[in-house]
Amino acid sequence: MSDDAKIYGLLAEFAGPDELVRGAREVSKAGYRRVETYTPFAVEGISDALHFRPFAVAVIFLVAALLSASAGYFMQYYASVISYPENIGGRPLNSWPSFVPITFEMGVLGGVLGGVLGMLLLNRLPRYSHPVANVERFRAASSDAFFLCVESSDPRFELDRTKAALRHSGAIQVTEVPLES
Amino acid sequence: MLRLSPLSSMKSLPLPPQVQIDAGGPRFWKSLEEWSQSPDFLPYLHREFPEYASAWDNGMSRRRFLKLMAASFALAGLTSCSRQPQEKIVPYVRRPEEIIPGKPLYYATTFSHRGYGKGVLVRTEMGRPTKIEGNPDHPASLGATDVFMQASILGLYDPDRSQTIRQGNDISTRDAFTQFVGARIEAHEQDQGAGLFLLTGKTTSPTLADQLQRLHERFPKLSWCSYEPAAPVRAQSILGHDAEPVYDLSKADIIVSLDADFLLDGPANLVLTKAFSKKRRDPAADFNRLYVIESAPSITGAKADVRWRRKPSEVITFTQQLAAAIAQGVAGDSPEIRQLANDLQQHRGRGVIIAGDYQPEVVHALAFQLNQTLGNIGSTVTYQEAQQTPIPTTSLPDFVTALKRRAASTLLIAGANPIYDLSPAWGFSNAMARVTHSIHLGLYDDETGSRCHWHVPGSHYLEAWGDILAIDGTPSLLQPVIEPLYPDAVSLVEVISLLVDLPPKKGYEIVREFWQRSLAADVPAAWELSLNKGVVAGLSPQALSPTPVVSVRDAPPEDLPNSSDLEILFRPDTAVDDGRFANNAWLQELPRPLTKLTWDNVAMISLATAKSMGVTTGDVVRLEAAGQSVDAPVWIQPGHADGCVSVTLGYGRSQLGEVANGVGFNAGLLRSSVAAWSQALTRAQATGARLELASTQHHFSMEGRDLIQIETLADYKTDPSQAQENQPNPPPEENLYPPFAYKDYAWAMSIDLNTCVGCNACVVACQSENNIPVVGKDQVFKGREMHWIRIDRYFEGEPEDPAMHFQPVTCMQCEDAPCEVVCPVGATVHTSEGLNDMVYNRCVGTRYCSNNCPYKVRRFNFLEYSDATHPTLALQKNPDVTVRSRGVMEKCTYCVQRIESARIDAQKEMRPIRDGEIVTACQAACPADAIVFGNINDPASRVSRLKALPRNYGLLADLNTHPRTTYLAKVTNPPTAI
Amino acid sequence: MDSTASETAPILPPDLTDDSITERITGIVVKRKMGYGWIGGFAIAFALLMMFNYAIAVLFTYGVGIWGIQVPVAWGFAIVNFVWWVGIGHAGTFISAVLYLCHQEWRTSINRFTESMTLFAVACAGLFPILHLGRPWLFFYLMPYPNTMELWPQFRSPLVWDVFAVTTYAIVSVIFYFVGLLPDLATLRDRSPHRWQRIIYGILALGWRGAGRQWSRYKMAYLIMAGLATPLVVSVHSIVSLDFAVGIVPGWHTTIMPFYFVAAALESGFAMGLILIIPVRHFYGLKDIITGRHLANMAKLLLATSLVVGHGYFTDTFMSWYSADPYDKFITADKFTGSYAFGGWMLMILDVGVVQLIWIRAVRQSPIALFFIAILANVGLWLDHFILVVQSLHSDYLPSEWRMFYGTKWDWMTLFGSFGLFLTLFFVFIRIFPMVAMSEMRGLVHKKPGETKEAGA
Amino acid sequence: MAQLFPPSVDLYAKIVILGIGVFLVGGTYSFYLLNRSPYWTNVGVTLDQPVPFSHQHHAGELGIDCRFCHASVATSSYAGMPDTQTCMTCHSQIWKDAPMLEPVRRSYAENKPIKWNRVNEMPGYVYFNHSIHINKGVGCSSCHGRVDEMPITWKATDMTMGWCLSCHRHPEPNLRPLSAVYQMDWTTPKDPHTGQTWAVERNIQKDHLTDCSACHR
Repeated sequence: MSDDAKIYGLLAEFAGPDELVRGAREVSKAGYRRVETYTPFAVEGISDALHFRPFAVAVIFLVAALLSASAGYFMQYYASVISYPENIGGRPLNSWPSFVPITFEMGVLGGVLGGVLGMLLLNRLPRYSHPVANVERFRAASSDAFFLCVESSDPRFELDRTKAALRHSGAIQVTEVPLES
Repeated sequence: MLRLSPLSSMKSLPLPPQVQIDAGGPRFWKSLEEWSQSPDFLPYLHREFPEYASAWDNGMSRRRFLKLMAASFALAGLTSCSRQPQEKIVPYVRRPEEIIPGKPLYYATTFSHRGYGKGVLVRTEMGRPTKIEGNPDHPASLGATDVFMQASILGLYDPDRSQTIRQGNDISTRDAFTQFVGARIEAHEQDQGAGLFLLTGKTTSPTLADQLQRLHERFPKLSWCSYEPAAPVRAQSILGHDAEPVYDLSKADIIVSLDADFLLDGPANLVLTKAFSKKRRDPAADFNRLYVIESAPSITGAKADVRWRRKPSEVITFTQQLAAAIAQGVAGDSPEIRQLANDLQQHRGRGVIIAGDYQPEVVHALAFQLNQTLGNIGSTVTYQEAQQTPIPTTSLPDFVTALKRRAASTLLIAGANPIYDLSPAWGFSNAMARVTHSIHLGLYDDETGSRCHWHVPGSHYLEAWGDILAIDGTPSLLQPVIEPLYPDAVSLVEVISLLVDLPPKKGYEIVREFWQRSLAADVPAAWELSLNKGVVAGLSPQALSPTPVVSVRDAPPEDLPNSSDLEILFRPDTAVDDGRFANNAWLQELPRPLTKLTWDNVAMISLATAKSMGVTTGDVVRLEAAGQSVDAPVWIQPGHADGCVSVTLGYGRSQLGEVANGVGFNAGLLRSSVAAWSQALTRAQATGARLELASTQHHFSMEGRDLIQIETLADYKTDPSQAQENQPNPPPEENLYPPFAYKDYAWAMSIDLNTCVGCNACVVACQSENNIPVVGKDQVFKGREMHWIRIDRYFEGEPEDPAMHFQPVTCMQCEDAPCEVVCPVGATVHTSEGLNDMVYNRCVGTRYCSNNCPYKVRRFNFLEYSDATHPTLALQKNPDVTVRSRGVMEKCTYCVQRIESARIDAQKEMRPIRDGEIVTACQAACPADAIVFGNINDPASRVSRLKALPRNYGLLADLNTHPRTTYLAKVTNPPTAI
Repeated sequence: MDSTASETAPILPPDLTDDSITERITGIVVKRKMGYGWIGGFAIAFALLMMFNYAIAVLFTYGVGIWGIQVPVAWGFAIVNFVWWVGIGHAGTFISAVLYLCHQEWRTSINRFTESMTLFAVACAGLFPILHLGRPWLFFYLMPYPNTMELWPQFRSPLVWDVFAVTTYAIVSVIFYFVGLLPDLATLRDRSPHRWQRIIYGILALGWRGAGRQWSRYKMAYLIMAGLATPLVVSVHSIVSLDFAVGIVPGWHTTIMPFYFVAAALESGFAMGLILIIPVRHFYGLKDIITGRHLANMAKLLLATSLVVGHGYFTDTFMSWYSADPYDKFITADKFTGSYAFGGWMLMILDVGVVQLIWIRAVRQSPIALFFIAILANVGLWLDHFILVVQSLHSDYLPSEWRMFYGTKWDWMTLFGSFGLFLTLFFVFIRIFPMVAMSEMRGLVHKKPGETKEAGA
Repeated sequence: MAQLFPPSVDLYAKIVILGIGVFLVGGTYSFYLLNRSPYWTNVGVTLDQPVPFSHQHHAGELGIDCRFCHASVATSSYAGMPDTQTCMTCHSQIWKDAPMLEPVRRSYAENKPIKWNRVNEMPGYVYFNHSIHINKGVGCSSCHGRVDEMPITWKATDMTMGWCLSCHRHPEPNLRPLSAVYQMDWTTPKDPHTGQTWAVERNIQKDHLTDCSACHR
């Protein structure tokens, strides 16, 4: 429909986290896929309701950690065996026990840096402006309001039917999200 | 084996009751104060270490510190990211023939001290003298040096040297002075020199003697007095002639020292040390035995196999008893005398009795008699006629009375400092005040100089022409190795020349002309040779005239103080001598051999005496003697004789220089005469004040650790390797790491604890070779002295009368060095030849290496210690060694600069480095040849052979550091009876 | 005392709602006026900080010689302070990471405190290794970077390990802190009254909107970070302890070091946590959010760690006797009988003895008592490091080189000055960031009473 | 009302973040380059000298041997800067009154040295010895470049520690027949073995060359 294009989606507010989870389940049962919830804290069950698993983050952490750990060891090996081999107190050039601590630290550092950056990127952060914020009431989403938004780009999205579906799923209030404020 | 570990010796101690009460289990004694826990000592328990109050502030307010600050401001904010400033190259206009830029040159000249000469070789770098070495061709040096010779190089550059001629309070000129002297000559032509007074130190210069004779011919009535504040006593009045003993210790199996510190003091110390140590090098071969009877502990006493402490008067009675025992063969009731007499009787002709230079005449006479009756004269000792003075001299007292009689109109003082040396009782200053024209010639415008109408800067011996005799009479030349730093500076011969020559001559002409007359036929050649060798060629030392046997009258009734009295004895200081070196910072900061004290002189007493006086180390006491009194800090010294106080001369300077002024007290004030070396002490009472004393070693005992391995000769003969077997914790055999291969060379060092006499020569030699800074009393007090080689001193046995041991400790150059592993920037790493390199320019100063060094030989520049404020001092620096800046760690490098230059020479000739080609600074200086350096990859090298000896052991080898420097165990030779 | 003061108080007041939390916590930051108490406290802290700067200026001008260090005691206050501050920096991450993994919900009220404490403590700690250098302007020689000298750090040295460990710890702590802060920043963005506040917080919040998918990735990341931070906490102080354990100095060269260093670190951390939280909850009326139960739990952890430390002392002493190593035996005997005996005994009394009072319920429930016990414990732990560093060094192998160490006034100024830095940062923190992790609190609020686990140590 | 940030902000945000990234990487790299640039190392930088002395003319065109002026190069650590007398040996005969040489004549007359600006500069803690390099067959041009082509002398190599090490680790390629040491246009032979054989027969201690104390004392 033509008028659907003008709005970003429908923002439904729910009374509390449990209502939200229930609502989310129903909405996705109804076959909506481009659905997102907005909550002041991590509400348990949402990701199940939205059929979402954050594996990617875990993988990024692992890979980053392993890479930077091995880089850490190689750095030490290169410095003390290849670049400038020196007799230090009669120790072997590749005194690997001495190289363990730094290898470990590098692993942790790389893992955390990579993982967190990955998490932010996957979350498309930083993103300072977002259509849902065009709804004045949305400001409460960061303190005590629980929202669910069905985006207009969803194939099944039809303004009135979706509105009805949302109300039916327990939303206490449904507002249209304009694209431009 | 009888060897006492401190622990077991403590068990054997009669401990004071307080100690026994709280003594749970075995007790170490940490320091004397702790050991003697009587109520009046308890407050001072912590005094083993410096006090807190003084350590609170960093002493920035103190004088020397300010100097450092000024320098460090210059470096503040230095970063490594700055580009280098544009440098200039300044080539010669006309390059002198002999100088190749970058290559050092060596010149032979002679260091003169108390009127006698010791030959030296001076290294000059593009015209500036930087290092003193001994002259092997000179009979009084034999290639070795003592602390004074080493430190004299710093004296040359001393910024406090006087630089211009002064008349009254105005700067004057050479011409003005010459005219003035001319006028004086005319005046004295009339009175034939009756009003001409000449006061000098002792001198044996042939040229000067010749000049004096000519002077005497010109002014027959002139009076000349020459004195030394530290002149040896001779038995002239008793023996009827001035007999100069010359000892040959290479023949002596039994050596008896009657309070003679012959290893450290006197014009023959180097010769005697060499001979003495030669007979202690190989326990398997002949091995001498040393008896020492002394009041204040000396290094000679420390080397003694049998040491008896006696106060001065008792030394005399002891000698008398011994003489009696030997003469009448009646063994007295004292076991010591009997024991010693036997030993001497058994070694007739192979023993020697050495009377201390500072003993009264009677002791010398008796020593002469003993040597005579024991048939030692001619073998171990010869008496030679002492140098006859060229012209009649006036004794000091007569001289002073003459001055007082207003007879003087002209007084020339050179090389003497009566105002400082003599106590006010002499009234020398008012005598001087009456003189109409007084002239002072000296390196410094000192206490005496400032009272003279004229002061003429004297030239340093490295700047002047001259000549001098060695103790055995061998003449040698002084040649300048640098143009006088200050053009006004003149030498004594040049000043005398003003009086006797018309026109006056330069030093070179004077000396050259004298030898022109006295040298062998081919003068130019002989002259060249003499300059080159440092010893006047073609002259054999004058034959010793064996003196006729003289019977000694029974010792005259000496007015000995009765035994209960407190006595005081004076000695020249082991570092600043009679005060002439008081402004030499190296010597001021040189830890004294037995006290490890720096920057001060003290009133040294025994523990018992301290208890009876109710004082402890650091308490200031007022000493009164000969109508004078001085305030002196007490120092309790193990092994000091009871009932006497020993003080050293040379301190309490008021007008010498920045370094010397206000340091210590002037003990000379208490002397009744310049020949008085011991006398009764009127009173000594605590003032209640305290003085912080900066000692570099606070701990006395070895804590039962196996640091110095000691065994008796008897034990050694039964089982040479006993010392190692008795180690409490032997070194582990296995090593976790695969050994590194040292292909070409493996540098190593061996230090023989048996021959080392602890004379400190190595310490100063190292300091001058390696640009080691002086840090000042406050910093030493905080424990920041910088010496790369230190001589550890330990006491073993009873605190009252312990055995004393020396152990020179340098960087051990460990093969598995703990310091290297912990350095985060690789500023200290191992070389392919086993050196433990210290890379100053990489060091960031974490000081971790120092913590991890079990030998604590690393030194840190806590502040900007290298003196940037005095330009002349920069001239002394060795250009082959980096001058370390603030915040950098440093340590002994085995004189790597010498290794590298030797390597480069060898490599140019495409040959390996020869054994003995590299001589480290400490090794070169050592008069006992206790230090040997070389390549242990070469089994034939000297060091390899020494390390193969059974006595060889590594310090703290149980830590598996594999030190490259190892020690040869100490072997003592006590008589079986004791 | 009211119910919240007892150690059995619920970890949350029953009447708490999303809105009330948000209102109270954000209120402190964005609405509350600066009180005189805050200004006074800040002034004192800032004065100390200025003294710190002065001492450092003098230090850089003259060199480390202004301190009391010498040979053999070449390490002094700088290292002691470093070790002590790093230790304090440990409790924060421990509470947020380890307790998080253990689902100790009571941590939620205090983890923001302790995390910020961590950051500031590490900031202080990080300064000292550089101040301690003889040539601080060359500190970068310890970092690996390609240079024209073709030289690298010497990676066998524990000091280089320190550089990596402490840097990693600092960076990870900051990230951990920021990630935890992200949702609360969003809250501040939306709740601040003034536009400029909203813009500033808005920029920091990176546009966080609490979308479901964001939340689940966020939780995953937070969980893994906690998992990584836990071994990190242990490793960091273990590595610091290796500075000593790797050395051959008798008294340092023992395998117990990492174990008891970590324990000591946590003890000092929990102690410092109490020192900070007790006054703050009082002055900002958070007694119902940070209840007596939280304090009691902290206290119990303090007690537990102090016992571990005590065990460390015992083992250390026992081993030195058992090893029969003469040098180690001597240094241990000297610790209790020698020149430093006072410190040797005092540190045990303070960081183990006094802490045992926590066994008493009354003490556990009295914030005042806990406050002072915590202070004494921290003094004791500083002494502990002092004795470890100084007393071990002052008489090691060669008696000829034994010496006493005395701190100069500059030593003390750098020590107390570092408090200035720490407190200044902390005063600023309570004004600009929420003291309690609001988003997590909300999570707790909505837990069914049954779900809330029994917290306790 | 409008939300806090308009959509454009996101663009700016991305630009800023990118900018920070570029600054960090680029800044580091440019510092890396700076340290190796002539600005830092003075390679190829000419300094104005009291006398515009031309090695090109003297060493190149006239073919005067290096040792004529740098006399101690084979015997001492210091190559030796010619004293004024050396200059005057020739210039008292030729170019007697060339205004260019006025400083030289003045120096000779007034006995005041000529103050040259140092071109090849070593830090004080580096102990470089010319003689050993000459005697082991390291040619002048290996470090100083083709001075015979320099009208005004400049620094030919950066003389960083890394540069020193490159040769101290593998001296072979920089060795020559001892006869060719002073030869400017010498080129290393293709065959690597020649260098190795020289290294062996001149008994060069390769292990020692990378010891710290070989250069720092």
